[in-house]
Amino acid sequence: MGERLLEVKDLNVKFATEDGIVQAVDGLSFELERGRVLGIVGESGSGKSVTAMTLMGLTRGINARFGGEVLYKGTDLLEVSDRDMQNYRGNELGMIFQDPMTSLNPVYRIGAQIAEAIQAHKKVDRRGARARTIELLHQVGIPNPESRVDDFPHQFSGGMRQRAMIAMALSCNPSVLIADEPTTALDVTIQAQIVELVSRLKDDFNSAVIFITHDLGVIADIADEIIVMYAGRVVERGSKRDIFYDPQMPYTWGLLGSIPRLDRPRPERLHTIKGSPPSLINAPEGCKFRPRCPHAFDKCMQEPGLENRVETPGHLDRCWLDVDYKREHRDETISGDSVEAA
Amino acid sequence: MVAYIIRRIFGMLLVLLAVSFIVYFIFIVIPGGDPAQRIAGKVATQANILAIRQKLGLDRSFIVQWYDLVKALFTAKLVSYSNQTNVVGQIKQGLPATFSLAIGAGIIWFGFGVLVGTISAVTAGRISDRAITALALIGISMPVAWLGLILRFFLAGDGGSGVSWFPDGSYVPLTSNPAQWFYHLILPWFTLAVLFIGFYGRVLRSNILDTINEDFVRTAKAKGLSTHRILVKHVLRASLIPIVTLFGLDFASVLGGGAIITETVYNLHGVGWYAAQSIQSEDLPPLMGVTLFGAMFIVVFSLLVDIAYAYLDPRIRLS
Amino acid sequence: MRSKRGTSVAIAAVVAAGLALVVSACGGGSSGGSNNTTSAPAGKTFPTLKVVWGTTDYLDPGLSYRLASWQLFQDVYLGLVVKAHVSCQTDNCAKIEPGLATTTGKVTDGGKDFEFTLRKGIKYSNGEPVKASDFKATIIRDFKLNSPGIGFFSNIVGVDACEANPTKCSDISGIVTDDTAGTVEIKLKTPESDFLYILSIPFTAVVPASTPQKDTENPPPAANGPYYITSYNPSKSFTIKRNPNWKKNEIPAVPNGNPDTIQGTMTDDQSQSAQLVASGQYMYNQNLLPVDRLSFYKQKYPDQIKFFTTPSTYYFFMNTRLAPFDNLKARQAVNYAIDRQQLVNLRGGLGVPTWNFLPPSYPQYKKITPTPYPYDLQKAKQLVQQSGTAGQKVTVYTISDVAVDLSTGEYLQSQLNKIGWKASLKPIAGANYFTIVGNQSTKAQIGFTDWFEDFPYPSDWFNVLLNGERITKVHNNNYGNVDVKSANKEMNRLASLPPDQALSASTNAAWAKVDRTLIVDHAAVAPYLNGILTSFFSSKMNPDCDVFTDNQDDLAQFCLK
Amino acid sequence: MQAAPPPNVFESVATTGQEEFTLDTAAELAAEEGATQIQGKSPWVLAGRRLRRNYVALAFLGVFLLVVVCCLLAPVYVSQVSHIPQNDVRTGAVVVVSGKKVNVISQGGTKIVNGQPVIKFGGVPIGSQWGAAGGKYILGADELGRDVATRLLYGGRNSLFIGITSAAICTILSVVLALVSAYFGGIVDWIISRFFDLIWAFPVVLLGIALGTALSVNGFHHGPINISSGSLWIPIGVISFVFIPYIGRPLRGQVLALRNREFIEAATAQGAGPVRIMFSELLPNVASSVLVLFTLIVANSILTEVGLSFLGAGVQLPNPSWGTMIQEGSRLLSTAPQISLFPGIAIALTVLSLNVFGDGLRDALDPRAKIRIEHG
Repeated sequence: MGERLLEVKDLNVKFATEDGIVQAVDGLSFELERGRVLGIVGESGSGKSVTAMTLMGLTRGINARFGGEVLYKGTDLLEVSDRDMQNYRGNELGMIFQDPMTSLNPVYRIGAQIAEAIQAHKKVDRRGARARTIELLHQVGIPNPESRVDDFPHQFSGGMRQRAMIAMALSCNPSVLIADEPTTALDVTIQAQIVELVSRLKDDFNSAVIFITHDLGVIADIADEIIVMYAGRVVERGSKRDIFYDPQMPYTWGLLGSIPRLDRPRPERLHTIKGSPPSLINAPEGCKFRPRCPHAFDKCMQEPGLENRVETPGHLDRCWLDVDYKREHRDETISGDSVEAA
Repeated sequence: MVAYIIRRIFGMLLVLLAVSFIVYFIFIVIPGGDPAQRIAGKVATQANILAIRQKLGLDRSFIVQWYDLVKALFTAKLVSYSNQTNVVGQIKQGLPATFSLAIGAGIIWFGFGVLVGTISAVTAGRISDRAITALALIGISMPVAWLGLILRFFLAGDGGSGVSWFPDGSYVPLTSNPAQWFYHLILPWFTLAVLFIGFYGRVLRSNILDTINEDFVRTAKAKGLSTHRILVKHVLRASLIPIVTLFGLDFASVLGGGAIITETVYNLHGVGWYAAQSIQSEDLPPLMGVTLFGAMFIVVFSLLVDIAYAYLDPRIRLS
Repeated sequence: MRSKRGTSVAIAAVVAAGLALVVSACGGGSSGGSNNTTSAPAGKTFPTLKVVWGTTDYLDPGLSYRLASWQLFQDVYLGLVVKAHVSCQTDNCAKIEPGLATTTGKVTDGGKDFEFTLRKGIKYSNGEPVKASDFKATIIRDFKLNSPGIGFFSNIVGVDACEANPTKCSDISGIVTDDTAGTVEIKLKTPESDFLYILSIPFTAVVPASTPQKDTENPPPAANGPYYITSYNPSKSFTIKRNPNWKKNEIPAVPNGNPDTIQGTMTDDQSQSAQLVASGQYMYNQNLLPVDRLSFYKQKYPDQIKFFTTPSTYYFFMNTRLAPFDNLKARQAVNYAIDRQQLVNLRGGLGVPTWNFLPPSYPQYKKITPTPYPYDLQKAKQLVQQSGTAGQKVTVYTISDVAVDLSTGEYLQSQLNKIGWKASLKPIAGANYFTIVGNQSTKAQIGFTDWFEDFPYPSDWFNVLLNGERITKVHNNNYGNVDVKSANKEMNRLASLPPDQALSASTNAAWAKVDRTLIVDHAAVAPYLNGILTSFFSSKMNPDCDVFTDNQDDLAQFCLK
Repeated sequence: MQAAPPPNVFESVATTGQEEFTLDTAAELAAEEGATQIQGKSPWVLAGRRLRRNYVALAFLGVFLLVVVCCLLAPVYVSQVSHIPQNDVRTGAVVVVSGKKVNVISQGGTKIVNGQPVIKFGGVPIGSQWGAAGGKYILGADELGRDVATRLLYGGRNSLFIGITSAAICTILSVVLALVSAYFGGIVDWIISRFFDLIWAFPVVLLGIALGTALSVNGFHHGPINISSGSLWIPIGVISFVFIPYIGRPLRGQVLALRNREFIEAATAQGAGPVRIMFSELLPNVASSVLVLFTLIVANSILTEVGLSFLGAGVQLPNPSWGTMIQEGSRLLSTAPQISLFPGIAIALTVLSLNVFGDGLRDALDPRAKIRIEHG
């Protein structure tokens, strides 16, 4: 177990909007040690991006309310003033964003934007920062970085831009790298390269990674531990092995069912979860997934707690169904609806 | 890039020729403005009116007259009908006043415009934003002529209000007395700049508010840059680009003697004032000269603005 | 000469005041130079006189027809005879005095032959001597320049060829000069009462024969007077210095002058020029004071402002060839419909109401009593009804860029509407106004006009403005096309008298009768006021030195406190 | 927001053994779900809702309408209150001000005392009476004794009429030009764009004055158009001509962007002619920009009319306009400031309310502020 970098205890985030109070994150807790990768999975609106942004202190505003603690190397980032937060951002916590096309300033050269980050935290002169930038670009696999460093963003392809973003995020070798759906906007072949790059750099920079995505397949091999979020809550948490081979939450089965698998017979149609994510303002009663859960029954009217209901201690879920019933019925969802028409 | 510029210059010459044609056409419409009669003076006989008309070449065809006029203008030999003074010479005499007014006012309205726009954007929604927006709107709604008169009445000379912090219009050459030059131009600068400060402020404010929501600003924050640095290096840089184009064109029109009313109200004997004079007496040559002078600035600056735009925003290729 | 006074602050005026230089003959002109002239006491010289001046058309004596230039020329360009530089506010207006010539001329052949002999040793500012042939060269130069003044030479023998083709003019047989003897002889076709005056205006001021025959302004031609113009920047500034070749008291009628140099800055903005003098930067303001600030300035600088009535008449012309003003009753109605005191108020009080056409300062002026057309709207309305022209359309012409003249036009239009006509206003830019109104094809019915004398003799008024035989198709000065046969005959008779009869008591009475008949019997025009000018001095100047000859101050005689 | 659906709705579908999941079942499914049907709100309705909430914009719209109504009621004001027609010169008139007889124009006078004129300064019009003179000269008199308040209202009629009409004509002209040039493209687009550049290259005020002065001498008599020299249509023609590029260029840009969108190709595929496409397809999409640009151009053309009249190239005297009144009053600023002050205030108020309302309209119609005003 590496040094404990980040400890989030019962984090919840509320936003006051015209239509009412939105409970974006409700009681999220997890720990992150150096060298480990934490995957956070969930549909859009599940609060995963809000979590990432809150860690970086980017969701602060007059209409935001925060609860719980975010201990980073002992200090609670929620209490840190915005001015001091600037020393953490980029230096201690690096972040990559979803859409590389718009995340870089179009009128600045790539090298300048990366060097800017370096000079913001390190006492380095321009020439030193430029050398470091070229080295970083080389590390993230950008061909002949000496000349490409002076290109503008629109001269880079999508994948290359994401690599530049990664270089920027890691430029001050932060302890924690937060990747907010870094692959969603890229096509599949590039996605794999980016994931592989993140994992390799994690080891090179000896940092921890929080990898946020809505696609379980992306973090199948990189993540050590996975959290599944739904409607702002953690509905299942466990090691990669637990989630992939012993999922306890019908929602997780749905997610697993929607991944095209090579190691299984090709289903006629991938499983789709009916309906759409619930509103965070007047959320459904009891288990938030109840309206869309095929196995819902009357007990689901009260919200189940996040508890360890299976043999392996670290594996928690939030579902009343009997564990055996679950192990028996989950395959029809996970392996797709080839068996009978939906 | 060079090919582009050459093509644009060719376009410019075309526009200038067309402008000179239109000015000439407008003034053929005036009846009774026959300059020959006016020059002939009180006891002119029919004979010498014809002689003058010949001397000025007014009896030849429309096209030939226009061609002569434009050729004379470009060879700086064009002479005004009413008082035989050289048009290009008079325009040159007006340059110091017009340039001082334009450059001074330009600096003020660009500077304050950016300042006002940034403040009201950064403090969006709060009192300062509302106050600045209100002032900006009032600034835009002021008729320049009236504003000039009121300022001159309340603040200048012994306009009657007893208060005389500023001199009562007129231009003092920079070379002869820089302090007086500055002192005499404060009011005209302000009068001219008020309209633009308000306008630029509001355009910049809406640009900044758009840019602040862009993703790359969030990236900049995530990099741990200070808010000040983000505002200046990223937000302002991106949102100032449209302002540059606006400024280019407005500054060109004022430099070309466009601030006719300000120059007339404050009696700055600049190019604009000279234009107003020549229009009053329906004197075609000076008007042709001043209009082309103004149009030249506008077309040249619109080219400069396009080049600046391409330089500022690398995404734009000069086709 | 028409006036185009400096206008309001809002629209910088087109051109400065166009007042004529007055040359009046009081008493016999033939005797040798009488020496009761009171030029300014010597020993009052001072280095620089800084003046604020109205802009002008030209600074070439052969071309300019504006007061702003003529007021400078009086101390720079001298003719054979000159106007005495004496104050003439009472009735003995400025007299004709010998200038370059030794006398005011030997008049023979019944007033048709004038002979002058030049003074010896007079030099121009460029060193050339003044020769007799320079006079003839000057007149020919005027023709070559197409000068507005060539109309004055129409009575000289042998001038027809030049009038027909001015630019090709080479010789005038009526003028004979002899350089060795220094004599100039001028033969006239008919006797002319005002010819001596014509010889004293800038058009006939002698310039060197070598002066280029085109508009020479920077610098203007060499001068033979006490001063010469060293530089001129059109509509901006001018500098005048003492003429190095001027010998003291060489010409008694012309003062040697107090200031060594005269620095002039030119602007038409009345309030700005008043400002410059009030603040002491400049010492004399030639522009009018802004009308609305008059009481302010009078009360703040009581002893620095002087007012002078001028020989000028503001009147409305009425086109007697067009309805409704071909009808006498209609013209009388207009005279009743205008309140002359209100028209004076429009000018801030700078005017004296009048019902005569001739200005009061003339010996030929006799106030028409009882007042012919007292202000009476009811009577005016009756007359319009009786004239049978009620309801007709009438267009009032006025000058658009001189604020006071514009308001006067609006006043007349409103009054004509009140008494029964459908009046509309047609404002035209000052530069073109008199050309357009003077063109018969415009068919102008009624409109604003004013007249400042070229010289103080009734012929410059009646023969030019109200004589039926002088109506022309283009550039007509008789806007009303007034054509009263009896009056025409009388005017022509009185205008062609030899100089000695020109000012006799009987001639003066005859001119006064012409004035009366045209106004009372024919209501040919509707005169309403004589103009008043202001002279504003800075605190450093001593206003008592100011010599206001007929309608201008003599810069040479200014002096410090 | 979705109401919570009844439990086990999926089972009911699965068990009824229907073969195919077709569109009808989806609608039926939705109906059963009881989700409230989302009524389609047109952008205009949405804009209307946003505008209604913007009280400031509505308040200033009210101010503008108030000014327009007051100016339209000018004749009523004359008959009921001031009893002084707009061009009625009353230099000699006397008015009873709270009991005392007062000259409308202070009487001057000149006496000649031994050759020197002694002048009693006159010609100063009375200031604002605010009702002390019983409805007469509420805002004071001008140099010819005319009632400033009456002329302010009549002048307003002229200035507003010129401003609004010229803005309307200019908008119509430039919309047509923008549509034609963007739709047809090619040589048509080139010509119209060069036309825009040409007018754009002209110094606006100079062109306005030149045209205004040229036409004001004898009017415009060419072909069918026969405008007398004093009519308001000359400044209207001048101002609408001068502002065409201000609307034409941004609009052309927007229409170009829409030009090759799918729904246009679809319309052409259905055999729609160019006119139908331009006016029923393209125009509605830029209608919001047109409306916003219109309000801003009205404000600008009123200011330009004032400028032109100030320099004598707009409304011809004696008819009043806010511009001519400012110019007339400028000479008497120290003794009778009311002549220039009140028209100035009226203009500033009108143009301010137009600008604020235009702002509110733009925020309501186009919250993402797509329109860039290219040239101030």
